[in-house]
Amino acid sequence: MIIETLTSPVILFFILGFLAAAIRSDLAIPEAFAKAMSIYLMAAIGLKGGVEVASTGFSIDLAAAAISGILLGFTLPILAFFMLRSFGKLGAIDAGAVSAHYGSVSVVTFVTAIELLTVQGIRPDGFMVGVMALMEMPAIITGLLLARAYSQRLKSDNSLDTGPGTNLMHEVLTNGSVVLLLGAFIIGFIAGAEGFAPIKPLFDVGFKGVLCLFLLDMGLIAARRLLETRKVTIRLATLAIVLPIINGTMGTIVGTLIGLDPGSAAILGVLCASASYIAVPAAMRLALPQADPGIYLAMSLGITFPFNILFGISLFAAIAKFLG
Amino acid sequence: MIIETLTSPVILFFILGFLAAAIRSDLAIPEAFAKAMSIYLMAAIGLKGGVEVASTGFSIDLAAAAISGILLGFTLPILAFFMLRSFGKLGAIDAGAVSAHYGSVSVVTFVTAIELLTVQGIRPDGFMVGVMALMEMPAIITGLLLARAYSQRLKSDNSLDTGPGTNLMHEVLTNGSVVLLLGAFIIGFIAGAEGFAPIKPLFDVGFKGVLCLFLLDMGLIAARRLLETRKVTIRLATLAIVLPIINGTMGTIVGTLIGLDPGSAAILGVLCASASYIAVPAAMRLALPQADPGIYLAMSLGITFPFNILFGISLFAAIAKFLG
Amino acid sequence: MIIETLTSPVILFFILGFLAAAIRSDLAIPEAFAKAMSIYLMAAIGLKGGVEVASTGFSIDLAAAAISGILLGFTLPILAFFMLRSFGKLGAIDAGAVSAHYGSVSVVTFVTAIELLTVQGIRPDGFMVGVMALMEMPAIITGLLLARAYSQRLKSDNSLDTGPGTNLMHEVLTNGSVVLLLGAFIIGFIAGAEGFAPIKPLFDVGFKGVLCLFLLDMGLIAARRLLETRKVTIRLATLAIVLPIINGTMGTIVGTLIGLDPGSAAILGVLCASASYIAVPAAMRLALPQADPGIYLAMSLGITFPFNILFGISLFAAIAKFLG
Amino acid sequence: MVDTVQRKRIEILVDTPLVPKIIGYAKQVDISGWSVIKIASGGGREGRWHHDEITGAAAKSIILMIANKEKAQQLTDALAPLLDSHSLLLTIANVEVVRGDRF
Amino acid sequence: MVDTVQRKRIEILVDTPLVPKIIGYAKQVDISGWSVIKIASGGGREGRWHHDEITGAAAKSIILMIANKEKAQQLTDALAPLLDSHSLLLTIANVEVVRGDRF
Amino acid sequence: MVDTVQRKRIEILVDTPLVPKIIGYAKQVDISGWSVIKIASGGGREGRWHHDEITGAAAKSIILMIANKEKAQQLTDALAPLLDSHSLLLTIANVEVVRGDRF
Ligand SMILES: Nc1ncnc2c1ncn2[C@@H]1O[C@H](COP(=O)(O)O)[C@@H](O)[C@H]1O
Ligand SMILES: Nc1ncnc2c1ncn2[C@@H]1O[C@H](COP(=O)(O)O)[C@@H](O)[C@H]1O
Ligand SMILES: Nc1ncnc2c1ncn2[C@@H]1O[C@H](COP(=O)(O)O)[C@@H](O)[C@H]1O
Ligand code: NA
Ligand code: NA
Ligand code: NA
Repeated sequence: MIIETLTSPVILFFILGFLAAAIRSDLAIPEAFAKAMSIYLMAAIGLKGGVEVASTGFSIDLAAAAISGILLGFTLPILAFFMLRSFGKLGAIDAGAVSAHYGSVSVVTFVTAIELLTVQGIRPDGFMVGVMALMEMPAIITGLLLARAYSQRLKSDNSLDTGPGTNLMHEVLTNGSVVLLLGAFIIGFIAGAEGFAPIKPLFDVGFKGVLCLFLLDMGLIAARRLLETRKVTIRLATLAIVLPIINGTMGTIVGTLIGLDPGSAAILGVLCASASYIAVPAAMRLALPQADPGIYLAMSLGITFPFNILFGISLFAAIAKFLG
Repeated sequence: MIIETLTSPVILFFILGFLAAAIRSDLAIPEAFAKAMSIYLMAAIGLKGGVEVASTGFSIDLAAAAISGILLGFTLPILAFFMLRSFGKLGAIDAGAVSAHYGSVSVVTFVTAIELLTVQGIRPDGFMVGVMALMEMPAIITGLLLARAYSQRLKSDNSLDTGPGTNLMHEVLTNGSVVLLLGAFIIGFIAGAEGFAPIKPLFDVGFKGVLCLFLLDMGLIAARRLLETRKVTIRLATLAIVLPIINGTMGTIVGTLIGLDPGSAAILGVLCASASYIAVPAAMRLALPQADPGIYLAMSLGITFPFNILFGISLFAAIAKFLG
Repeated sequence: MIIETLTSPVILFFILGFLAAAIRSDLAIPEAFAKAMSIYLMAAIGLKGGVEVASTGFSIDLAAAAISGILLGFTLPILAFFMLRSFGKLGAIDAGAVSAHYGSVSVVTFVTAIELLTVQGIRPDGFMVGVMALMEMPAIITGLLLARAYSQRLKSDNSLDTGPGTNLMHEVLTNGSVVLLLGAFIIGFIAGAEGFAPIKPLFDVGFKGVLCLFLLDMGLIAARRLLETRKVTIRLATLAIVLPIINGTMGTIVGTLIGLDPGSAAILGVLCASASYIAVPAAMRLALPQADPGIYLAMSLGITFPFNILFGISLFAAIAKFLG
Repeated sequence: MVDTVQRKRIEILVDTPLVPKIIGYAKQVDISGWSVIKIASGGGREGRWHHDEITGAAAKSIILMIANKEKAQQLTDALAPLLDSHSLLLTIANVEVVRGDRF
Repeated sequence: MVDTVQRKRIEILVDTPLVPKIIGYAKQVDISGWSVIKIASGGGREGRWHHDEITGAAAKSIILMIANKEKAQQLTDALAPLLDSHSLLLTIANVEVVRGDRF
Repeated sequence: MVDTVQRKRIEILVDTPLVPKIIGYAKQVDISGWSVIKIASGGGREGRWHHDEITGAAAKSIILMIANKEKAQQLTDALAPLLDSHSLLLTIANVEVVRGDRF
C-alpha cells in the first residue's frame, strides 16, 4: 500500500509542496483560498457523514466509537506529557501544550486517510466524521490541567483565567471547525440522500481535486515550518514520530476491540495519531501563552503531519487489517 | 411549502450560520471567498438568464416586467419613507437612507427564491435576472430626494454634492454588480445555448452547493449584525418585517396584473420585498454620510433578509399561486 | 476564426472586463480569488499535459520543441531590445526590461489559445505545457545582459548584485509558476490516465468556466493599466503590437520547420508572441529597479495581452495552417 | 550621514466607501501621494465590527499621507467640517523623512 | 484653523489569537475604541514567518488605539505583566488629534 | 508605573518584490525584527494603483521596524543610495517603547 499511497496524485501534490518549499520557491497559496478549501472539505465530509448515518441509522457502533474517541482524547495526552518531559526534556508548560496537540486531531489527515482507505477497499463508516468532531477538544483540557499541575510558575497564578474579554471553555466549545463539522453532519442527516442530491455535485465533483490543492499548500507550510524552526531538538523530532505510532496503534486496537470494521478502526487510529495544528494552537496561544508556539507547530505540522500522510495511514490500515 | 423550505440544505446552511453566530462561535468565511462566491452566483444567473432569453426571444412580458420593476423601484421608497418617519420615528435623513434599501433588491434573496420556486414547480422566466439588475438603482434616487426634501439640515447644504473625487450618479450606474449581472446576461444572450455549453459545467455543477456555503456566510453576518446593533428599536424591527410583506405583496399583485406567470410574479414580489445590503449601503455612505449605517444594515441584513429567506419567499409564492 | 473567437464566452468575458474598467465601474475580482484561479489553471494544464505525455511517451518532437523554445526565449529579446531603443526611443535600462517581458511568456494567453485552437480542431500536443514552463525564464537573462551592456549607469555599479537577502538566479529558477507547472506536469506523468481519473472531475468540469472568470479579471486589469498609464507613447504602443506579430510569426515558422503539427506550431507562435506580466515584472523590480514598471506593465498587460487574445491567436493559427 | 527633513504624517481613519472622497480633498490641497491600509476589525462607541462582511459599507481603512506642515494644515481645514458627519478620525504626527524634499 | 489636542497613539503588536484579550484590558481602562491591522509577514529573534498559513496561531496583528495620556498610562500598567509571557511589542507616540476631545 | 525607553519607529514604503532586499539591509545593521503591512491601494506622481492586481509587481508594502537611534541611523545610511532608484519612502518617528531594552 505504501507504493500506491506514494504515487497517488493527492500525496504527490503534498510532496510537490514540500519540495517547492525545500528549494525555497516563492510558490504560495493565498490564505483565503486555503481557508475556503478547508471550509469546503469540512462541509463535504460533514454532509456525507450525515447522509450516510441518515440511511444506516444510529448504531451501537456509533455510540461506542464516540465514547472511545472522547476517552482517548482525554487520556492520550497523559502518556505524551510524561514522554515529552522525560525523554523530550521539555518544561511542564511546553509539555502540556504539545501533549494537547497530540491528543486532538487533524482534519486534513482524516480526510486524506478516508481517501486512501476507500481506494484500498476498506471505507470507514460515515459516522466517524462525528467522532472526529468530538475528539477535537478533550485533549485541550487534559493538556492544560497537566501543565498547571506540574508547573511551579503556573501554580502561583491562575492559568485558566485568561484575562478579561476571553473565556477558554466557550472558545473550545464553539470552535469554528467543530461547529461546521457537526453542523454539516446534522444538515446531511436532516436532508438525507434525497435532500442532498441537488447540492451533491459540488461536494462530489470537486472533492479529490480540492484535496490535492489543499495538500499542496500543506506541503509548503509543513516544509517551511520545519526549515524555519530553531526549537526542535533531535529528541523532540523523534517523539514527533514515536508519539503518532504509539497513539495510532492504541487507537486502532481500541477500534478493533469495540467491534468496528477494519476501515473504521484504522481511521480511529489515524485520529489518535494525528496532531492538531489549527484548533489547538489557537487555544494554547490563549490559555498557555507562555508555551512556545515554535515547538508545538514545528512538531505537529512539520513532522507528524507529513509522517502520517506518507506512512502513518498505511501503517494503521495494515494493523487494522491484521487485527480485523 | 414552509416545511420543504425549512428542511432544504440551502436554508439549513443559513440557519447553521445564524446559530453559529448566535452562540458566538468564531466560524468565519474569508471575505475574498464570500466575494468570489457572489461573483460566481451573479455570473451564473446572468448567463442562464441570457441563454434563456436567447432561446425564447424578447417578449412583451419582458418589457412589461422591466418597466414595472423600475417604476416599483422608484415608488416603493415613498411609502416606506413615511412609515419610517411616523411609525418608526426616524429623522428624514435616516428614513431616506432606509427607504432606499427597501426599494432596491437583494441578489441572494433572488437566487434563493429561484431555487425554492423551481423546486415547487413554478420556475420564473429567465429575463427576471435583467429586471433585478434594473431594480438595483432607482430607489437610491428616490431615497436621496426624500431625505433632501424633508431634512432641514440637508436643505442648507447641497446633499447631492459629494465633494471632490466622487460622482454619485456615475457610481450608481457603473455599480459592479449591475455591470456583472447585465454583462453576463448579454454574454449568455450572444453565446446562446450552444456557446454556453462548454462553460456550462462550472456554472451548473457548483451552483446549489455554492449557494449553500454562501448562505452559511449570510447567516453568520445577519446574526452578528443583529447581535451587535444597538440602534434597532422594536418599532424599527416591526417595520423590517412589515415593509417586506407590504412591498412583496404589491410586487406579486403587479406581476400578476401585467400577465406574468405565477413564478415570475412571485419573484417580482420577492424583489420588491428584499432589501439591498451591498450596493445601496455603499451609495448611502457616500451620498448621505450623516445617515446611521447601524440602522439600515441591521434592518436589511439582520431582520429583513432572514425573514424573506425563511418565510417571505414562501408567502409570495402562495400569493402568486392564489392569484394566478 | 476571428468571428468565432470574438463570440466565444471566454473572450466575451474578457471584453466585459475591459469595458467595465473603461466606464470606470467598481467591479473587482478579489486578489486571492484571482490567484486561486491562476493556481487552478496552472495545475490543470500541467496535469493534463503530463497525463498526455505519459500515454504518448517522450518523442523527438518534444525535445525539438523544448530546445527551440529555450533558444527563442534567449534570442527574441535581442531584436526587441534594438527596436525599443531605436524606434521606441527607450533608454538601455527600460529597453532591457521590456525586452525580457517579450521574450518570456504569458500563461493565460497560452491557456486561452489552447481552448481556441481545440475548438478549431487543431489541438496542440500536451508537451507544449512543459515547453511553456521552460520558456518563462531565459529572456530575463538576456534582458539583463543587454541592459548592462548598453547602460553607462549600470556599467559603473554591478547590476546583477541585488544586495543582501536576495539572489536573482535563485528567484528565477524557483519561481512559483515554473515550479507549479513543471510539478503538476510531472505528477500527471507519474499518475497517468488512471491515477488522474479520480481528480479529473475538478480539473475538467471547472476549466472553461474558471477561464471565463479569470479573463474577466484580466480585462479589468488590462484596461485599468492602460487608462492609468502616463508612460506609453504612440511609438511604444505600436511596438506593443508589432513585437508580438514579429515574434509570433517567427515562433510559428520555427515550430513548423522543426516538424510540429499545426496546432503545436501555432502555440509555439503564441508563446513567442505573448509577454509576461507576472514572473518577469517581479524579477525586473528586483534586478533592474531603475526600470520603470509603468512602461513594461502597460505595454505587456495593457496592449499586447488584449491584442493576442483578440487577434494574435487567430493570426498564428492561420499562419500555422497555411504553412502546415 | 543622510539629511532628513521634518514632515507631517497624517493618518485618517475612514469608512472605505469614503476613501475616494477624502483623496479628492487631498488632491485639492496638492498633496503628492497617499497610501491606503485596510483595517481588519475594530470597535468604538458604535459597537464592534469585522471586515469579514459581504457588505463593504461597514469596512474601514486608514489613509496615510506624508506632507509638509502647510499642506497638512490645509487638509485638516478642508476636512474639518466632515469630521463629525463622516465620523473621521484624523491624527497628525511629526516624522523625519529621509531626502523627503519632494513632499 | 481647526483646533487639535495632543493624544497618545498606542500601537500593540500581538499574536492574532490574543487580540480579544488585549481589547478586554483596553475596555477595562475605558479606552473608547481600537482598530486592528493584519501583519502580512515579519521576523524577529524567533525566525521569520508569513501570514499565508493555515494555522492562524502564528498570525500577528497590530492594535491601534488613540487615547489620552492617563488612559495610555493605565493600559501600559495593565499590560506590563503580559509583555514577556505574551511577547507583546508596545509603543506609544505623541499625535495631534483634530477635534479629538472625545478620546 | 512601567518604564519606557525612547526608540525610533522606522516606516519604509516599498514595492513588495523589494521587501526581502530591504530586510537584507536591516539584518546587516543588526536590527532585531520587522513587520510587513500590505498597502491596499495608493497614488502618487506616477498615478494611482490598486492591490487587486494579478501581477504582484505593482503591489506595495510598509516595513515597520522599531530600533534604537544608532541602528536607525545606520539603516538610513545604508538605504540612502537606493531611495531614488528603488523609489522608497522612508520616515522615522520617535516612540516610547514599554520595556523595550531589547531593541
Ligand atoms: N506623500 C505620500 N504619502 C503616503 N504615501 C505616498 C506618498 N507619496 C507616494 N506614496 C505611495 O507611494 C506610491 C508611489 O508613489 P509615486 O512614486 O509618487 O507614484 C504611491 O502609490 C503611494 O502608495
Ligand atoms: N480611540 C480609537 N483608536 C483607534 N481606533 C478607533 C478609536 N475609536 C474608534 N476607532 C475606530 O473607528 C471605528 C468607529 O468608531 P466609533 O465611531 O467610535 O464606533 C471603530 O470601529 C474603530 O475601528
Ligand atoms: N524591532 C521590531 N520591529 C518591528 N516588528 C518587530 C520587531 N521585532 C519583532 N517584531 C515582530 O514581532 C514578531 C515576533 O518577534 P520575535 O519575538 O522577536 O520573534 C516578528 O515576527 C515581527 O513581526
Ligand atoms: Na491525536
Ligand atoms: Na425591495
Ligand atoms: Na514571448
